[in-house]
Amino acid sequence: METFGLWIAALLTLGIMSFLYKDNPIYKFCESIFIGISAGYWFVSLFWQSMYPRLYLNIRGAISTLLHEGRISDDRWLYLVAGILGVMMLLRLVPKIGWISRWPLSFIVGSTAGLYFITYLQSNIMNQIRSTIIPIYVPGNLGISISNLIVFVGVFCGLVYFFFSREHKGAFGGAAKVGIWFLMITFGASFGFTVMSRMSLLIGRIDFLFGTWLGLIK
Amino acid sequence: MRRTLPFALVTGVGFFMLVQYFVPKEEFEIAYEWILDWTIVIGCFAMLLGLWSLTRVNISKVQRKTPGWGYSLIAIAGMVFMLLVGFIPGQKSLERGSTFMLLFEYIYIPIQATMFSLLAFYIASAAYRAFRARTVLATILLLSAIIIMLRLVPLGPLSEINQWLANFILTVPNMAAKRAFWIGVGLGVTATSLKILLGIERTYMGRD
Amino acid sequence: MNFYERMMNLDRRWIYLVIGLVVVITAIFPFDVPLYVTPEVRSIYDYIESLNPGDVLMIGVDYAPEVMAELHPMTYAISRQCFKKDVKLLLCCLHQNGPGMVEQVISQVSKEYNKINGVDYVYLGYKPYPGITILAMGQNFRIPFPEDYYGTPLDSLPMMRGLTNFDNVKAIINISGGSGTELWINFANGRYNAKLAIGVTGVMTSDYYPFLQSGQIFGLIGGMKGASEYEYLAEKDGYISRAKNQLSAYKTMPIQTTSHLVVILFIVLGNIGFFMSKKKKSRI
Amino acid sequence: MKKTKFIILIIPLILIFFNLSSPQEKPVPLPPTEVKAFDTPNDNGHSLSVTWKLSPDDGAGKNNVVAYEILRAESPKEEFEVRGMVPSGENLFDDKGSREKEDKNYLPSHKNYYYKIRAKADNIFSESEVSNPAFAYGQWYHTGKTPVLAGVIIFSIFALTFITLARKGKKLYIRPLPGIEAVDEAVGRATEMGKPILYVLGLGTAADIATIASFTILNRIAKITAEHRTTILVPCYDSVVMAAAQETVRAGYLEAGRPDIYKEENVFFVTSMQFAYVAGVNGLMLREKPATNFYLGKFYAESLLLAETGSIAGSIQISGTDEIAQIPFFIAATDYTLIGEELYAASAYLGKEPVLLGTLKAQDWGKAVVIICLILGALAASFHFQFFLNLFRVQL
Repeated sequence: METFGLWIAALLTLGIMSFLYKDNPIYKFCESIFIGISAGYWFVSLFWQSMYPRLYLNIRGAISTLLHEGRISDDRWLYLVAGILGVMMLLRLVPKIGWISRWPLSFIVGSTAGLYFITYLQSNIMNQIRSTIIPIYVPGNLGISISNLIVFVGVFCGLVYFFFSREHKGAFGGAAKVGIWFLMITFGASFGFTVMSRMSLLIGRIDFLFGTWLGLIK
Repeated sequence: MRRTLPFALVTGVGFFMLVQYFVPKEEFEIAYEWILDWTIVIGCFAMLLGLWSLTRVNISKVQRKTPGWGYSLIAIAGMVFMLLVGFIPGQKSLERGSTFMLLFEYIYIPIQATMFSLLAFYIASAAYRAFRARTVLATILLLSAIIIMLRLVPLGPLSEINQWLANFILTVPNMAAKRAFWIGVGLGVTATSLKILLGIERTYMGRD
Repeated sequence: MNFYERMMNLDRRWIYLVIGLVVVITAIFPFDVPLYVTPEVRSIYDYIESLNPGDVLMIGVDYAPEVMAELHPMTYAISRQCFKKDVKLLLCCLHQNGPGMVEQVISQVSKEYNKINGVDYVYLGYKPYPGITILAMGQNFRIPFPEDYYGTPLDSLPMMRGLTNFDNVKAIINISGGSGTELWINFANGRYNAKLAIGVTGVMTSDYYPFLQSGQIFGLIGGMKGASEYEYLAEKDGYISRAKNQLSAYKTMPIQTTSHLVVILFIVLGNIGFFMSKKKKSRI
Repeated sequence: MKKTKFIILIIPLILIFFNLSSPQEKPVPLPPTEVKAFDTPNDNGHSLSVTWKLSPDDGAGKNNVVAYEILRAESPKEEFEVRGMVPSGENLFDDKGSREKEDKNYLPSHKNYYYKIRAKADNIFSESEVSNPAFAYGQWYHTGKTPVLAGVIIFSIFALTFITLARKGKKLYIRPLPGIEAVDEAVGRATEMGKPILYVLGLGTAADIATIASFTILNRIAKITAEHRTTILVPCYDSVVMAAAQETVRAGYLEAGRPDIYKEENVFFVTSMQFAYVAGVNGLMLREKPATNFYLGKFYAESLLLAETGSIAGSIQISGTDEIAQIPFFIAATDYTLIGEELYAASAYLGKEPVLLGTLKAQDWGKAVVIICLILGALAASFHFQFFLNLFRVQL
């Protein structure tokens, strides 16, 4: 099994790599298997991880309390609401009443909007303002003073760049330009930084092909 | 009925989520947890929609015998096979060593890792074709990228200067730009959420 | 079509081929990269070098298996260096999935150098609430850890005699893949003035340079790159050896170096082609 | 030489001697005083707090206190159980209980408890008097979150004001965004070539605002394609997103007056696993050869995989995301990139509806307020006015 699995893995690796040369039947074959298996995997794992424990086990538990203890008050019945909303989602497949699926959709979008309105205001605005409030002049430490000043100017100009309702002209335009320079430095740095981790991934694959599979690398 | 009630639901649930952030009381906490739980369950049901869509698109390709319909057949076969294996009675599919996980390990993982590693090639190609000093902005971008990449190249005594520059870039301008970026995104998200809550933004609901 | 124009329109598959060949060839025939060692890594190495036999160094290991590839090499290299120099080690773990990590390192390295538990090293074990644990250790190691990881009372371990709190260890090295680092900085250094250095993952690195600047930490090992620098130094002085496959981070550095060089070279070539073909055009 | 060796030998011996003999010699520390129990503020009603006055031997006097142990009981006469420990120098402890009745850590609301504090010096300790009784109850408002509430109010006022102004017909200027101005040209190109348009919503779910912002843009683009009778393909990563995207595209076709040419199977699900999704979309790009690709929404490592393949296929590409790490790859491999907040602004640009422009103006005013806060903050920090910094401190 081990060797067989190894060979399968190696052949699939080569099949995907062949895409670099051009689109070809072997790649298309690997791609189709990949999509099919991933969709199946996703459904099965979602079922066993969420649907089964959350919906099935809870509702079953609630039914058994009802039958054995005759008690109807059980929080777990609330999962029925989720189940109903879920079924409403599936009604999309029936053209005439497909609009019912807007209910669960609205539920998800509404809760997201309410939640993110507040969390982004807190994490992206309040917390960032707080960490940007730094003394521009630190007595006796020129280095820190200068870098604090640059950070301040960078945040200021970066924000100016994102203004939409004012023409980027004159001093305002100048600040916006400095802002986009700062952004470009960041994007460049981010690119340079990522090269290392992407190369590590390739090294990992090469290691697998030439080491684990062919035994050329010790 | 078709659009008013769903919209009332958006506003109702949305404003509740907003308000519960400020109310520590237990009842609000519990309701909040229920809402999150329900969202997950709805997502599980929606997965069936996804599977249906995937099957339908591929089956129609097979039926119409469009070029490459054989691959559609392979995709469906892979999916059905995985579903069958995932529901073998008496086997805990998500535990290590099950047939399901073996398939995942020997087929899914290597393809995924290889797809991911293609990025190494693409990064090189993007560097060659796109990083051209056409404008001041492009020049800044590529200089900053080169400085960061040179950290991994031995340069003798120059390494020290480069290291200093790289550290400076990472701790000063990088920090400043990221903050401005995040504040901007924060405002964008806040404004979009507000538009959704007020019902200004409701394209996702469609039209009759 | 002249040479530069052809260069501009080069089929991208040539680029793929070059980068692929470079990685494969370097992987099969590795070579020594004269790595530039950053001062923040060197200062940790040199400080441990300056310790005398019998001194105690503390290592806080706060990471889980997910970030093992980057951080394990640091823990290994530092503990090997210490044991070879007969410096004693005091280890603790403040990450819930970390105790196994420490156990793995210490059981292997102690065997290599014939070091005895309780005499040459003590592994305190894991405690939740990292903040309080660090503060309590600053008072006395025995408050959070009355016993070591293996269940022996600390007072019955020979090495722990005279070892009360951070004042009795030469320095603390915190190797961490999460937010625990800040607690070590704020509490161990901030409150008890312990000499502290840190090792962190690549993505965390840039967040901690300000602490280096302000002197709260005396050294910083960042990610795979930092780990290789440390291994590079340790190998030069014979603390770890290539033959025994002890250079897990440094091993990939030749490939990283050549592939980075190639990417930079591509940027340069692309620009040469761009400017030369533009020049030609404007002449006409 | 001999002398140093002697010292090396003798010092540990002295230390061993002291350490072994210490328990007998260490005197009992004085107990902490003024122990006060009270309900923990800003919580759900299952936590109590306790403060005390430090033992006179903590940091002064005999200076031998190393920690305080916190004990709790339901009545002063019952046996107290240990609830936690804090190091010396601290005088506040939050006794956080559980909300669940089944949990052994359960702490009911509206029930009295008593506390006692133990000052510990190694193995010996002294105990304080028993505290006043206190019970836990939940609050209606979290006072630590007031800064966020202020933010919500200020921002909502801006938004409502500018929406009203915009509705009244006030003209609002917006600066051009190259990525958006290219949309018409990009759709036109597809029509001329007789090739489809590919719209990728990214890896976001319906619970990502970036994805919802992308829906609005998708709606506008669908409308333009319907007018041009060009096909738009939308491969989806998430089933809920697929459902919403179908509604969105259908609405676009309806607005263009062409519901007859809308095809639901053009908005389809691929798979919910990152790289398998990429494989599917890449295959689509190479085989359908779309004239234009849009990548708007949440993107992670797949950004470059998609954009490079798209450029191999020779498509015009317009991208936008709020994931800062992916923007360099989009800039490198696509023709136009919307950076961060620009993605959220784009829907207003395409729609040109007054209400959407109004919120854009509110976003700008939000930035102006942030800038003012930063300037004042920098001044305050330079002159050590701590209070200003505290205005932005959110307690959770």
